[in-house]
Amino acid sequence: MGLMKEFEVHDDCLIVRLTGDLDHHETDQFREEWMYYLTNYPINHVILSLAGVDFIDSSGLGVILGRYKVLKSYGGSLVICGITRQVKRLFDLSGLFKIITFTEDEYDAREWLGVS
Amino acid sequence: MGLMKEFEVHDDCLIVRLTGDLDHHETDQFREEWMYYLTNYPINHVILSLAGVDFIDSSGLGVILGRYKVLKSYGGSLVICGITRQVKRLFDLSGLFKIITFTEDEYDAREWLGVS
Amino acid sequence: MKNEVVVQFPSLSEYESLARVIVSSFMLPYDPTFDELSDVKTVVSEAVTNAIIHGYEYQPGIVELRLAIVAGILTIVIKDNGQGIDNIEQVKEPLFTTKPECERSGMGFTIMEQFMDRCHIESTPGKGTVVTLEKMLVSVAMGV
Amino acid sequence: MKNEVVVQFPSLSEYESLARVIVSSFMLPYDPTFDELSDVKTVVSEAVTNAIIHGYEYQPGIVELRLAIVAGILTIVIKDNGQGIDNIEQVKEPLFTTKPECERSGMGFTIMEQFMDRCHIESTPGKGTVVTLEKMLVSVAMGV
Ligand SMILES: Nc1ncnc2c1ncn2[C@@H]1O[C@H](COP(=O)(O)OP(=O)(O)O)[C@@H](O)[C@H]1O
Ligand SMILES: Nc1ncnc2c1ncn2[C@@H]1O[C@H](COP(=O)(O)OP(=O)(O)O)[C@@H](O)[C@H]1O
Repeated sequence: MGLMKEFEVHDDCLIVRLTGDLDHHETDQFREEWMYYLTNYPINHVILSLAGVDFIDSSGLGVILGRYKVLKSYGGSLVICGITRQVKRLFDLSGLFKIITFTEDEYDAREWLGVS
Repeated sequence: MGLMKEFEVHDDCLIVRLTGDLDHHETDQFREEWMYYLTNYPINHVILSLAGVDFIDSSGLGVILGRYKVLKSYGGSLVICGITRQVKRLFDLSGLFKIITFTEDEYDAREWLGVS
Repeated sequence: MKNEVVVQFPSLSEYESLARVIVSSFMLPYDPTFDELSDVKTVVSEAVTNAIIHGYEYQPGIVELRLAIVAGILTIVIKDNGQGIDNIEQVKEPLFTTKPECERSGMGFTIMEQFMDRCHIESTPGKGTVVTLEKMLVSVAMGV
Repeated sequence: MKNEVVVQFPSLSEYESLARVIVSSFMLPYDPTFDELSDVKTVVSEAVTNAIIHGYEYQPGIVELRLAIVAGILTIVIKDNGQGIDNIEQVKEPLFTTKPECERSGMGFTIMEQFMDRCHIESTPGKGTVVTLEKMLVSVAMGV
Protein backbone atom coordinates (compact mmCIF):
# COMPACT_ATOMS: atom_id res chain seq x y z
CA MET A 1 0.00 0.00 0.00
CA GLY A 2 1.34 3.42 -0.97
CA LEU A 3 1.21 6.60 1.10
CA MET A 4 -1.50 9.25 0.84
CA LYS A 5 -0.66 12.70 2.21
CA GLU A 6 -2.85 15.62 3.19
CA PHE A 7 -1.38 19.00 4.16
CA GLU A 8 -3.56 21.70 5.72
CA VAL A 9 -2.38 25.13 6.91
CA HIS A 10 -4.26 27.01 9.68
CA ASP A 11 -2.41 30.26 10.39
CA ASP A 12 0.92 29.15 11.90
CA CYS A 13 -0.16 25.53 12.30
CA LEU A 14 0.38 22.80 9.71
CA ILE A 15 -1.67 19.63 9.88
CA VAL A 16 -0.18 16.60 8.09
CA ARG A 17 -2.45 13.57 7.70
CA LEU A 18 -1.02 10.29 6.42
CA THR A 19 -2.72 7.13 5.20
CA GLY A 20 -0.89 3.97 4.12
CA ASP A 21 2.66 2.74 4.62
CA LEU A 22 5.44 5.14 5.59
CA ASP A 23 8.57 3.29 4.46
CA HIS A 24 11.86 4.19 2.78
CA HIS A 25 10.21 4.23 -0.65
CA GLU A 26 7.97 7.10 0.44
CA THR A 27 10.40 9.14 2.51
CA ASP A 28 12.10 11.35 -0.10
CA GLN A 29 8.90 12.74 -1.55
CA PHE A 30 7.24 13.05 1.82
CA ARG A 31 10.25 14.97 3.22
CA GLU A 32 10.23 17.30 0.22
CA GLU A 33 6.53 18.08 0.49
CA TRP A 34 6.71 18.60 4.24
CA MET A 35 9.71 20.94 3.81
CA TYR A 36 7.84 22.87 1.13
CA TYR A 37 5.22 23.87 3.72
CA LEU A 38 7.81 24.64 6.40
CA THR A 39 9.72 26.97 4.08
CA ASN A 40 6.80 28.65 2.29
CA TYR A 41 4.44 29.25 5.21
CA PRO A 42 5.10 30.81 8.62
CA ILE A 43 4.65 27.48 10.42
CA ASN A 44 5.32 27.25 14.17
CA HIS A 45 3.38 24.11 15.02
CA VAL A 46 2.93 20.83 13.22
CA ILE A 47 0.30 18.23 14.00
CA LEU A 48 1.17 14.90 12.40
CA SER A 49 -1.80 12.54 12.28
CA LEU A 50 -0.80 8.89 11.81
CA ALA A 51 -4.32 7.53 12.36
CA GLY A 52 -4.31 6.04 8.86
CA VAL A 53 -0.78 4.62 8.99
CA ASP A 54 -0.64 0.85 9.47
CA PHE A 55 3.06 0.54 8.84
CA ILE A 56 6.17 2.56 9.56
CA ASP A 57 9.85 1.59 9.64
CA SER A 58 13.07 3.30 10.74
CA SER A 59 13.17 5.28 7.48
CA GLY A 60 9.80 6.80 8.36
CA LEU A 61 11.12 7.44 11.84
CA GLY A 62 14.08 9.27 10.29
CA VAL A 63 11.90 11.75 8.36
CA ILE A 64 9.82 12.51 11.43
CA LEU A 65 12.91 13.03 13.59
CA GLY A 66 14.45 15.21 10.88
CA ARG A 67 11.41 17.50 10.74
CA TYR A 68 11.26 17.56 14.56
CA LYS A 69 14.84 18.90 14.60
CA VAL A 70 14.09 21.55 11.96
CA LEU A 71 11.07 22.77 13.93
CA LYS A 72 12.97 22.74 17.22
CA SER A 73 15.84 24.74 15.66
CA TYR A 74 13.56 27.79 15.38
CA GLY A 75 11.41 27.18 18.46
CA GLY A 76 8.53 25.38 16.70
CA SER A 77 6.82 22.26 17.97
CA LEU A 78 5.61 18.90 16.72
CA VAL A 79 2.71 16.88 18.09
CA ILE A 80 1.93 13.39 16.81
CA CYS A 81 -1.55 11.94 17.16
CA GLY A 82 -3.60 8.85 16.36
CA ILE A 83 -0.95 6.15 16.36
CA THR A 84 -1.90 2.58 15.51
CA ARG A 85 -0.50 -0.56 17.07
CA GLN A 86 2.43 -1.30 14.74
CA VAL A 87 3.51 2.34 14.86
CA LYS A 88 3.35 2.29 18.66
CA ARG A 89 5.60 -0.79 18.81
CA LEU A 90 8.25 0.92 16.71
CA PHE A 91 8.05 4.24 18.57
CA ASP A 92 8.22 2.39 21.91
CA LEU A 93 11.41 0.64 20.88
CA SER A 94 13.05 3.77 19.49
CA GLY A 95 12.37 5.98 22.50
CA LEU A 96 10.40 8.53 20.48
CA PHE A 97 7.81 8.91 23.25
CA LYS A 98 10.49 10.51 25.43
CA ILE A 99 11.18 13.42 23.09
CA ILE A 100 8.02 14.04 21.08
CA THR A 101 4.54 14.91 22.37
CA PHE A 102 1.77 12.45 21.55
CA THR A 103 -1.98 12.95 21.83
CA GLU A 104 -4.99 10.73 21.24
CA ASP A 105 -6.40 12.65 18.27
CA GLU A 106 -6.21 15.91 16.31
CA TYR A 107 -8.60 17.64 18.69
CA ASP A 108 -6.36 16.96 21.69
CA ALA A 109 -3.33 18.01 19.65
CA ARG A 110 -4.89 21.41 18.91
CA GLU A 111 -5.80 21.81 22.57
CA TRP A 112 -2.26 20.99 23.64
CA LEU A 113 -0.80 23.49 21.16
CA GLY A 114 -3.40 26.13 22.05
CA VAL A 115 -4.43 26.56 18.39
CA SER A 116 -8.03 26.68 17.21
CA MET B 1 -6.96 -15.99 2.01
CA GLY B 2 -8.23 -19.45 2.97
CA LEU B 3 -11.72 -20.81 2.48
CA MET B 4 -14.45 -20.78 5.12
CA LYS B 5 -17.31 -23.22 4.64
CA GLU B 6 -20.78 -23.33 6.17
CA PHE B 7 -23.13 -26.29 5.58
CA GLU B 8 -26.79 -26.09 6.58
CA VAL B 9 -29.42 -28.80 6.04
CA HIS B 10 -33.13 -27.90 5.71
CA ASP B 11 -35.08 -31.13 5.06
CA ASP B 12 -33.94 -32.23 1.58
CA CYS B 13 -32.11 -28.99 0.85
CA LEU B 14 -28.42 -28.35 1.59
CA ILE B 15 -27.15 -24.79 1.74
CA VAL B 16 -23.40 -24.36 1.24
CA ARG B 17 -21.95 -20.92 2.00
CA LEU B 18 -18.37 -20.14 1.05
CA THR B 19 -16.12 -17.25 2.03
CA GLY B 20 -12.56 -16.75 0.74
CA ASP B 21 -10.63 -18.24 -2.15
CA LEU B 22 -11.78 -21.46 -3.82
CA ASP B 23 -8.59 -22.72 -5.46
CA HIS B 24 -6.90 -26.10 -5.98
CA HIS B 25 -5.48 -26.02 -2.45
CA GLU B 26 -8.99 -26.03 -1.01
CA THR B 27 -10.73 -28.43 -3.39
CA ASP B 28 -9.98 -31.83 -1.84
CA GLN B 29 -11.29 -30.98 1.59
CA PHE B 30 -14.24 -29.03 0.23
CA ARG B 31 -15.22 -31.94 -2.05
CA GLU B 32 -14.99 -34.36 0.87
CA GLU B 33 -17.16 -32.23 3.16
CA TRP B 34 -19.75 -31.58 0.46
CA MET B 35 -19.92 -35.33 -0.35
CA TYR B 36 -20.34 -36.11 3.35
CA TYR B 37 -23.60 -34.17 3.35
CA LEU B 38 -24.77 -35.66 0.05
CA THR B 39 -24.23 -39.23 1.30
CA ASN B 40 -25.42 -38.85 4.89
CA TYR B 41 -28.54 -36.73 4.37
CA PRO B 42 -31.45 -37.20 1.95
CA ILE B 43 -30.43 -34.15 -0.12
CA ASN B 44 -32.30 -33.33 -3.34
CA HIS B 45 -31.42 -29.69 -3.75
CA VAL B 46 -28.22 -27.76 -3.13
CA ILE B 47 -27.92 -23.98 -2.91
CA LEU B 48 -24.31 -22.88 -3.27
CA SER B 49 -23.77 -19.31 -2.09
CA LEU B 50 -20.60 -17.74 -3.46
CA ALA B 51 -21.37 -14.25 -2.14
CA GLY B 52 -18.21 -14.32 -0.02
CA VAL B 53 -15.94 -15.79 -2.70
CA ASP B 54 -13.57 -13.27 -4.27
CA PHE B 55 -11.53 -15.80 -6.15
CA ILE B 56 -12.13 -19.06 -7.97
CA ASP B 57 -10.07 -20.93 -10.56
CA SER B 58 -10.67 -23.94 -12.82
CA SER B 59 -9.99 -26.30 -9.90
CA GLY B 60 -12.91 -24.72 -8.02
CA LEU B 61 -14.96 -25.00 -11.18
CA GLY B 62 -14.11 -28.72 -11.29
CA VAL B 63 -15.47 -29.43 -7.80
CA ILE B 64 -18.70 -27.58 -8.55
CA LEU B 65 -19.17 -29.40 -11.86
CA GLY B 66 -18.41 -32.71 -10.15
CA ARG B 67 -21.11 -32.16 -7.50
CA TYR B 68 -23.53 -30.96 -10.18
CA LYS B 69 -23.07 -34.29 -11.98
CA VAL B 70 -23.57 -36.31 -8.78
CA LEU B 71 -26.79 -34.43 -8.04
CA LYS B 72 -28.04 -34.74 -11.59
CA SER B 73 -27.35 -38.50 -11.59
CA TYR B 74 -30.17 -39.02 -9.08
CA GLY B 75 -32.45 -36.21 -10.22
CA GLY B 76 -31.29 -33.56 -7.71
CA SER B 77 -30.59 -29.94 -8.55
CA LEU B 78 -27.97 -27.26 -7.91
CA VAL B 79 -28.56 -23.53 -7.77
CA ILE B 80 -25.67 -21.09 -7.41
CA CYS B 81 -26.25 -17.62 -5.99
CA GLY B 82 -24.45 -14.41 -5.09
CA ILE B 83 -21.55 -14.46 -7.51
CA THR B 84 -18.94 -11.70 -7.41
CA ARG B 85 -17.18 -10.15 -10.37
CA GLN B 86 -14.10 -12.37 -10.67
CA VAL B 87 -16.26 -15.48 -10.31
CA LYS B 88 -18.60 -14.20 -13.01
CA ARG B 89 -15.70 -13.67 -15.42
CA LEU B 90 -14.55 -17.27 -14.99
CA PHE B 91 -18.05 -18.74 -15.21
CA ASP B 92 -18.75 -16.65 -18.33
CA LEU B 93 -15.67 -18.01 -20.04
CA SER B 94 -16.33 -21.61 -19.08
CA GLY B 95 -19.95 -21.70 -20.20
CA LEU B 96 -21.25 -22.61 -16.74
CA PHE B 97 -24.20 -20.26 -17.08
CA LYS B 98 -25.60 -22.49 -19.81
CA ILE B 99 -25.91 -25.59 -17.66
CA ILE B 100 -26.35 -24.43 -14.06
CA THR B 101 -29.10 -22.21 -12.62
CA PHE B 102 -27.98 -18.93 -11.08
CA THR B 103 -29.97 -16.59 -8.85
CA GLU B 104 -29.26 -13.22 -7.27
CA ASP B 105 -29.32 -14.41 -3.65
CA GLU B 106 -30.31 -17.27 -1.33
CA TYR B 107 -33.87 -16.02 -1.10
CA ASP B 108 -34.35 -16.23 -4.87
CA ALA B 109 -32.66 -19.63 -4.91
CA ARG B 110 -35.16 -21.02 -2.38
CA GLU B 111 -38.03 -19.55 -4.38
CA TRP B 112 -36.71 -21.13 -7.55
CA LEU B 113 -36.35 -24.53 -5.87
CA GLY B 114 -39.71 -24.19 -4.14
CA VAL B 115 -38.20 -24.87 -0.70
CA SER B 116 -38.96 -22.82 2.41
CA MET C 1 15.10 -9.28 -17.97
CA LYS C 2 15.31 -5.81 -16.44
CA ASN C 3 13.35 -5.21 -13.25
CA GLU C 4 12.37 -8.81 -13.03
CA VAL C 5 11.12 -10.45 -9.86
CA VAL C 6 11.94 -14.16 -9.53
CA VAL C 7 10.23 -16.42 -7.01
CA GLN C 8 10.98 -20.08 -6.33
CA PHE C 9 8.70 -22.13 -4.12
CA PRO C 10 8.05 -25.80 -3.38
CA SER C 11 5.43 -27.61 -5.49
CA LEU C 12 2.82 -27.58 -2.73
CA SER C 13 -0.73 -26.33 -3.13
CA GLU C 14 -0.41 -24.07 -0.07
CA TYR C 15 1.82 -21.78 -2.17
CA GLU C 16 -0.81 -21.18 -4.87
CA SER C 17 -2.30 -18.28 -2.93
CA LEU C 18 1.20 -16.87 -2.26
CA ALA C 19 1.82 -16.82 -6.02
CA ARG C 20 -1.42 -14.87 -6.53
CA VAL C 21 -0.58 -12.39 -3.78
CA ILE C 22 2.88 -11.83 -5.24
CA VAL C 23 1.61 -11.09 -8.74
CA SER C 24 -1.09 -8.76 -7.36
CA SER C 25 1.39 -6.76 -5.28
CA PHE C 26 3.81 -6.68 -8.17
CA MET C 27 1.18 -5.12 -10.46
CA LEU C 28 -0.26 -2.72 -7.88
CA PRO C 29 2.15 0.21 -8.47
CA TYR C 30 1.03 0.17 -12.14
CA ASP C 31 -2.54 0.89 -11.09
CA PRO C 32 -4.18 -2.08 -12.83
CA THR C 33 -7.95 -2.28 -13.30
CA PHE C 34 -9.96 -4.70 -11.17
CA ASP C 35 -10.47 -7.00 -14.16
CA GLU C 36 -6.78 -6.98 -15.08
CA LEU C 37 -5.88 -7.95 -11.52
CA SER C 38 -8.46 -10.70 -11.34
CA ASP C 39 -7.55 -12.15 -14.76
CA VAL C 40 -3.87 -12.23 -13.91
CA LYS C 41 -4.48 -13.84 -10.51
CA THR C 42 -6.59 -16.48 -12.24
CA VAL C 43 -4.01 -17.41 -14.88
CA VAL C 44 -1.20 -17.57 -12.31
CA SER C 45 -3.36 -19.90 -10.24
CA GLU C 46 -3.96 -22.10 -13.31
CA ALA C 47 -0.32 -22.34 -14.35
CA VAL C 48 1.03 -22.91 -10.83
CA THR C 49 -1.61 -25.55 -10.12
CA ASN C 50 -0.68 -27.30 -13.38
CA ALA C 51 3.00 -27.36 -12.41
CA ILE C 52 2.11 -28.99 -9.08
CA ILE C 53 -0.49 -31.50 -10.35
CA HIS C 54 0.65 -32.32 -13.87
CA GLY C 55 4.31 -31.28 -13.92
CA TYR C 56 5.41 -32.83 -10.65
CA GLU C 57 2.36 -35.09 -10.12
CA TYR C 58 2.38 -34.09 -6.43
CA GLN C 59 6.06 -35.11 -6.03
CA PRO C 60 8.46 -32.60 -4.42
CA GLY C 61 9.86 -30.06 -6.85
CA ILE C 62 10.47 -26.35 -7.30
CA VAL C 63 8.11 -24.05 -9.19
CA GLU C 64 9.57 -20.83 -10.55
CA LEU C 65 7.59 -17.67 -11.19
CA ARG C 66 9.09 -14.70 -13.04
CA LEU C 67 7.41 -11.32 -13.31
CA ALA C 68 8.32 -8.24 -15.33
CA ILE C 69 6.58 -5.19 -16.73
CA VAL C 70 8.28 -3.57 -19.70
CA ALA C 71 6.64 -0.87 -21.83
CA GLY C 72 3.21 -1.59 -20.36
CA ILE C 73 3.38 -5.31 -21.03
CA LEU C 74 3.25 -7.67 -18.08
CA THR C 75 5.18 -10.88 -18.68
CA ILE C 76 4.68 -13.88 -16.41
CA VAL C 77 6.79 -17.02 -16.74
CA ILE C 78 5.88 -20.19 -14.82
CA LYS C 79 8.45 -22.97 -14.96
CA ASP C 80 8.67 -26.49 -13.61
CA ASN C 81 11.22 -29.27 -14.02
CA GLY C 82 8.53 -31.93 -14.10
CA GLN C 83 7.44 -34.53 -16.61
CA GLY C 84 6.74 -32.19 -19.50
CA ILE C 85 4.07 -32.27 -22.21
CA ASP C 86 4.05 -34.58 -25.26
CA ASN C 87 1.52 -32.90 -27.49
CA ILE C 88 1.27 -29.16 -26.90
CA GLU C 89 -1.49 -28.54 -29.45
CA GLN C 90 -3.67 -31.16 -27.80
CA VAL C 91 -3.39 -29.88 -24.22
CA LYS C 92 -4.48 -26.40 -25.37
CA GLU C 93 -7.87 -27.73 -26.47
CA PRO C 94 -10.78 -26.72 -24.24
CA LEU C 95 -11.89 -29.51 -21.89
CA PHE C 96 -8.83 -31.65 -22.67
CA THR C 97 -7.37 -33.13 -19.50
CA THR C 98 -5.19 -36.13 -18.68
CA LYS C 99 -6.57 -36.24 -15.15
CA PRO C 100 -10.38 -36.48 -15.42
CA GLU C 101 -10.37 -38.69 -12.31
CA CYS C 102 -9.17 -35.67 -10.29
CA GLU C 103 -12.15 -33.66 -11.57
CA ARG C 104 -9.88 -31.44 -13.64
CA SER C 105 -12.01 -29.34 -15.95
CA GLY C 106 -9.49 -29.12 -18.79
CA MET C 107 -10.06 -25.36 -18.89
CA GLY C 108 -6.70 -24.17 -17.58
CA PHE C 109 -5.01 -23.32 -20.89
CA THR C 110 -8.28 -21.99 -22.35
CA ILE C 111 -8.50 -19.58 -19.42
CA MET C 112 -4.84 -18.56 -19.86
CA GLU C 113 -5.39 -17.93 -23.59
CA GLN C 114 -8.59 -15.97 -23.07
CA PHE C 115 -7.50 -13.82 -20.13
CA MET C 116 -4.06 -12.98 -21.51
CA ASP C 117 -2.89 -11.49 -24.81
CA ARG C 118 -0.36 -14.26 -25.31
CA CYS C 119 0.06 -17.77 -23.93
CA HIS C 120 3.14 -19.65 -25.06
CA ILE C 121 4.02 -23.19 -23.94
CA GLU C 122 7.50 -24.68 -24.21
CA SER C 123 8.02 -28.19 -22.96
CA THR C 124 10.45 -31.07 -23.14
CA PRO C 125 9.05 -34.45 -22.08
CA GLY C 126 10.95 -35.66 -19.02
CA LYS C 127 12.53 -32.24 -18.49
CA GLY C 128 9.79 -29.78 -17.70
CA THR C 129 7.51 -27.02 -18.90
CA VAL C 130 7.75 -23.24 -19.28
CA VAL C 131 4.54 -21.26 -19.74
CA THR C 132 4.96 -17.62 -20.83
CA LEU C 133 1.98 -15.31 -20.44
CA GLU C 134 1.75 -11.71 -21.59
CA LYS C 135 -0.79 -8.99 -21.05
CA MET C 136 -0.86 -5.36 -22.11
CA LEU C 137 -1.93 -3.34 -19.08
CA VAL C 138 -4.47 -0.70 -20.08
CA SER C 139 -3.56 1.79 -17.36
CA VAL C 140 0.11 1.76 -18.39
CA ALA C 141 -0.69 1.77 -22.10
CA MET C 142 -2.81 4.86 -21.65
CA GLY C 143 0.00 6.56 -19.77
CA VAL C 144 -2.17 7.00 -16.67
CA MET D 1 16.24 -25.68 3.24
CA LYS D 2 13.02 -27.69 3.03
CA ASN D 3 9.89 -25.79 2.05
CA GLU D 4 11.85 -22.65 1.40
CA VAL D 5 10.55 -19.75 -0.66
CA VAL D 6 13.22 -17.76 -2.51
CA VAL D 7 12.57 -14.33 -4.00
CA GLN D 8 14.96 -12.22 -6.05
CA PHE D 9 14.13 -8.64 -6.89
CA PRO D 10 15.94 -5.54 -8.15
CA SER D 11 17.46 -3.18 -5.55
CA LEU D 12 14.74 -0.56 -5.97
CA SER D 13 12.71 0.93 -3.15
CA GLU D 14 9.43 0.13 -4.90
CA TYR D 15 10.00 -3.54 -4.03
CA GLU D 16 10.19 -2.92 -0.28
CA SER D 17 6.43 -3.24 0.07
CA LEU D 18 6.43 -6.37 -2.12
CA ALA D 19 8.93 -7.96 0.28
CA ARG D 20 6.62 -7.17 3.21
CA VAL D 21 3.57 -8.56 1.43
CA ILE D 22 5.43 -11.75 0.57
CA VAL D 23 6.55 -12.41 4.12
CA SER D 24 3.05 -11.67 5.45
CA SER D 25 1.39 -14.07 3.02
CA PHE D 26 4.05 -16.66 3.69
CA MET D 27 3.32 -16.57 7.45
CA LEU D 28 -0.47 -16.37 7.18
CA PRO D 29 -1.18 -20.14 7.02
CA TYR D 30 0.65 -20.45 10.36
CA ASP D 31 -1.89 -18.16 12.00
CA PRO D 32 0.56 -15.56 13.37
CA THR D 33 -0.51 -13.00 15.96
CA PHE D 34 -0.93 -9.38 14.90
CA ASP D 35 2.27 -8.40 16.69
CA GLU D 36 4.27 -11.22 15.13
CA LEU D 37 3.14 -10.15 11.68
CA SER D 38 3.90 -6.50 12.29
CA ASP D 39 7.33 -7.20 13.82
CA VAL D 40 8.33 -9.44 10.92
CA LYS D 41 7.12 -6.93 8.33
CA THR D 42 9.16 -4.26 10.09
CA VAL D 43 12.42 -6.22 10.16
CA VAL D 44 12.08 -7.28 6.51
CA SER D 45 11.57 -3.63 5.62
CA GLU D 46 14.72 -2.70 7.57
CA ALA D 47 16.96 -5.35 6.05
CA VAL D 48 15.73 -4.86 2.47
CA THR D 49 16.08 -1.08 2.76
CA ASN D 50 19.63 -1.55 4.07
CA ALA D 51 20.53 -3.76 1.10
CA ILE D 52 19.28 -1.07 -1.30
CA ILE D 53 20.76 1.99 0.47
CA HIS D 54 23.93 0.69 2.10
CA GLY D 55 24.67 -2.55 0.22
CA TYR D 56 24.19 -1.28 -3.32
CA GLU D 57 24.23 2.47 -2.52
CA TYR D 58 21.31 2.91 -4.95
CA GLN D 59 23.19 1.17 -7.79
CA PRO D 60 21.44 -1.65 -9.69
CA GLY D 61 21.70 -5.03 -8.00
CA ILE D 62 19.67 -8.03 -6.90
CA VAL D 63 18.30 -8.50 -3.40
CA GLU D 64 17.49 -12.04 -2.33
CA LEU D 65 14.93 -12.94 0.32
CA ARG D 66 14.61 -16.49 1.65
CA LEU D 67 11.78 -17.64 3.89
CA ALA D 68 11.25 -20.90 5.73
CA ILE D 69 9.31 -22.13 8.74
CA VAL D 70 10.68 -25.28 10.38
CA ALA D 71 9.47 -26.57 13.76
CA GLY D 72 7.71 -23.29 14.55
CA ILE D 73 10.75 -21.16 13.83
CA LEU D 74 10.52 -18.61 11.03
CA THR D 75 13.86 -18.01 9.32
CA ILE D 76 14.35 -15.00 7.06
CA VAL D 77 17.55 -14.50 5.08
CA ILE D 78 18.20 -11.21 3.26
CA LYS D 79 21.21 -11.18 0.97
CA ASP D 80 22.90 -8.59 -1.22
CA ASN D 81 26.09 -8.64 -3.30
CA GLY D 82 26.87 -5.07 -2.41
CA GLN D 83 29.78 -3.35 -0.68
CA GLY D 84 29.63 -5.28 2.58
CA ILE D 85 30.30 -4.21 6.16
CA ASP D 86 33.74 -3.60 7.71
CA ASN D 87 32.94 -3.64 11.40
CA ILE D 88 29.91 -5.75 12.24
CA GLU D 89 29.96 -5.02 15.98
CA GLN D 90 29.91 -1.27 15.31
CA VAL D 91 26.95 -1.24 12.89
CA LYS D 92 24.83 -3.12 15.45
CA GLU D 93 25.08 -0.26 17.93
CA PRO D 94 21.88 1.75 18.37
CA LEU D 95 21.95 5.08 16.48
CA PHE D 96 25.09 4.15 14.53
CA THR D 97 24.77 5.05 10.86
CA THR D 98 27.20 5.78 8.04
CA LYS D 99 24.55 7.88 6.26
CA PRO D 100 23.41 10.57 8.72
CA GLU D 101 23.06 12.97 5.75
CA CYS D 102 20.20 10.75 4.47
CA GLU D 103 18.45 11.10 7.83
CA ARG D 104 19.06 7.44 8.62
CA SER D 105 18.16 6.83 12.25
CA GLY D 106 20.74 4.10 12.84
CA MET D 107 17.98 2.00 14.41
CA GLY D 108 17.69 -0.74 11.76
CA PHE D 109 19.77 -3.45 13.40
CA THR D 110 18.47 -2.52 16.85
CA ILE D 111 14.93 -3.07 15.57
CA MET D 112 15.93 -6.39 13.98
CA GLU D 113 17.55 -7.56 17.23
CA GLN D 114 14.63 -6.48 19.41
CA PHE D 115 11.79 -7.76 17.22
CA MET D 116 13.39 -11.11 16.39
CA ASP D 117 14.82 -13.88 18.54
CA ARG D 118 18.03 -13.97 16.53
CA CYS D 119 19.79 -11.51 14.20
CA HIS D 120 22.98 -12.74 12.62
CA ILE D 121 25.09 -10.69 10.20
CA GLU D 122 27.65 -12.18 7.83
CA SER D 123 29.50 -9.85 5.53
CA THR D 124 32.57 -9.68 3.31
CA PRO D 125 33.71 -6.17 2.37
CA GLY D 126 33.42 -5.76 -1.39
CA LYS D 127 31.36 -8.95 -1.70
CA GLY D 128 28.10 -8.45 0.11
CA THR D 129 26.03 -9.05 3.21
CA VAL D 130 23.75 -11.82 4.49
CA VAL D 131 21.41 -11.05 7.38
CA THR D 132 19.72 -14.06 9.00
CA LEU D 133 16.73 -13.41 11.23
CA GLU D 134 14.84 -15.96 13.31
CA LYS D 135 11.64 -15.84 15.28
CA MET D 136 9.77 -18.49 17.18
CA LEU D 137 6.11 -18.19 16.22
CA VAL D 138 3.91 -18.47 19.29
CA SER D 139 0.89 -19.93 17.50
CA VAL D 140 2.98 -22.74 16.03
CA ALA D 141 4.94 -23.29 19.24
CA MET D 142 1.68 -23.73 21.13
CA GLY D 143 0.51 -26.25 18.57
CA VAL D 144 -2.52 -24.10 17.72
N1 LIG E 1 3.08 -27.98 -16.20
C1 LIG E 1 2.60 -29.07 -16.87
N2 LIG E 1 3.36 -30.19 -16.97
C2 LIG E 1 2.88 -31.28 -17.63
N3 LIG E 1 1.67 -31.34 -18.21
C3 LIG E 1 0.88 -30.26 -18.13
C4 LIG E 1 1.29 -29.07 -17.47
N4 LIG E 1 0.31 -28.16 -17.57
C5 LIG E 1 -0.67 -28.77 -18.27
N5 LIG E 1 -0.35 -30.02 -18.61
C6 LIG E 1 -1.18 -30.96 -19.39
O1 LIG E 1 -2.15 -30.21 -20.10
C7 LIG E 1 -3.46 -30.68 -19.82
C8 LIG E 1 -4.46 -29.56 -19.92
O2 LIG E 1 -4.18 -28.57 -18.94
P1 LIG E 1 -5.34 -27.59 -18.49
O3 LIG E 1 -5.94 -26.97 -19.70
O4 LIG E 1 -4.78 -26.65 -17.48
O5 LIG E 1 -6.44 -28.52 -17.84
P2 LIG E 1 -6.45 -29.39 -16.49
O6 LIG E 1 -5.39 -28.87 -15.54
O7 LIG E 1 -7.81 -29.20 -15.95
O8 LIG E 1 -6.18 -30.81 -16.89
C9 LIG E 1 -3.34 -31.32 -18.45
O9 LIG E 1 -4.36 -32.26 -18.20
C10 LIG E 1 -1.94 -31.94 -18.53
O10 LIG E 1 -1.97 -33.18 -19.21
N1 LIG F 1 23.30 -4.55 3.62
C1 LIG F 1 24.26 -3.69 4.07
N2 LIG F 1 25.39 -3.50 3.35
C2 LIG F 1 26.34 -2.66 3.77
N3 LIG F 1 26.26 -1.96 4.92
C3 LIG F 1 25.19 -2.10 5.69
C4 LIG F 1 24.12 -2.97 5.31
N4 LIG F 1 23.18 -2.93 6.27
C5 LIG F 1 23.61 -2.07 7.19
N5 LIG F 1 24.83 -1.56 6.87
C6 LIG F 1 25.63 -0.61 7.67
O1 LIG F 1 25.18 -0.65 9.01
C7 LIG F 1 24.81 0.66 9.45
C8 LIG F 1 23.72 0.57 10.48
O2 LIG F 1 22.53 0.03 9.90
P1 LIG F 1 21.12 0.31 10.58
O3 LIG F 1 21.20 -0.05 12.03
O4 LIG F 1 20.10 -0.38 9.78
O5 LIG F 1 20.94 1.89 10.50
P2 LIG F 1 20.72 2.86 9.24
O6 LIG F 1 20.17 2.08 8.08
O7 LIG F 1 19.72 3.85 9.75
O8 LIG F 1 22.03 3.49 8.93
C9 LIG F 1 24.46 1.40 8.21
O9 LIG F 1 24.56 2.80 8.37
C10 LIG F 1 25.47 0.83 7.19
O10 LIG F 1 26.72 1.45 7.34
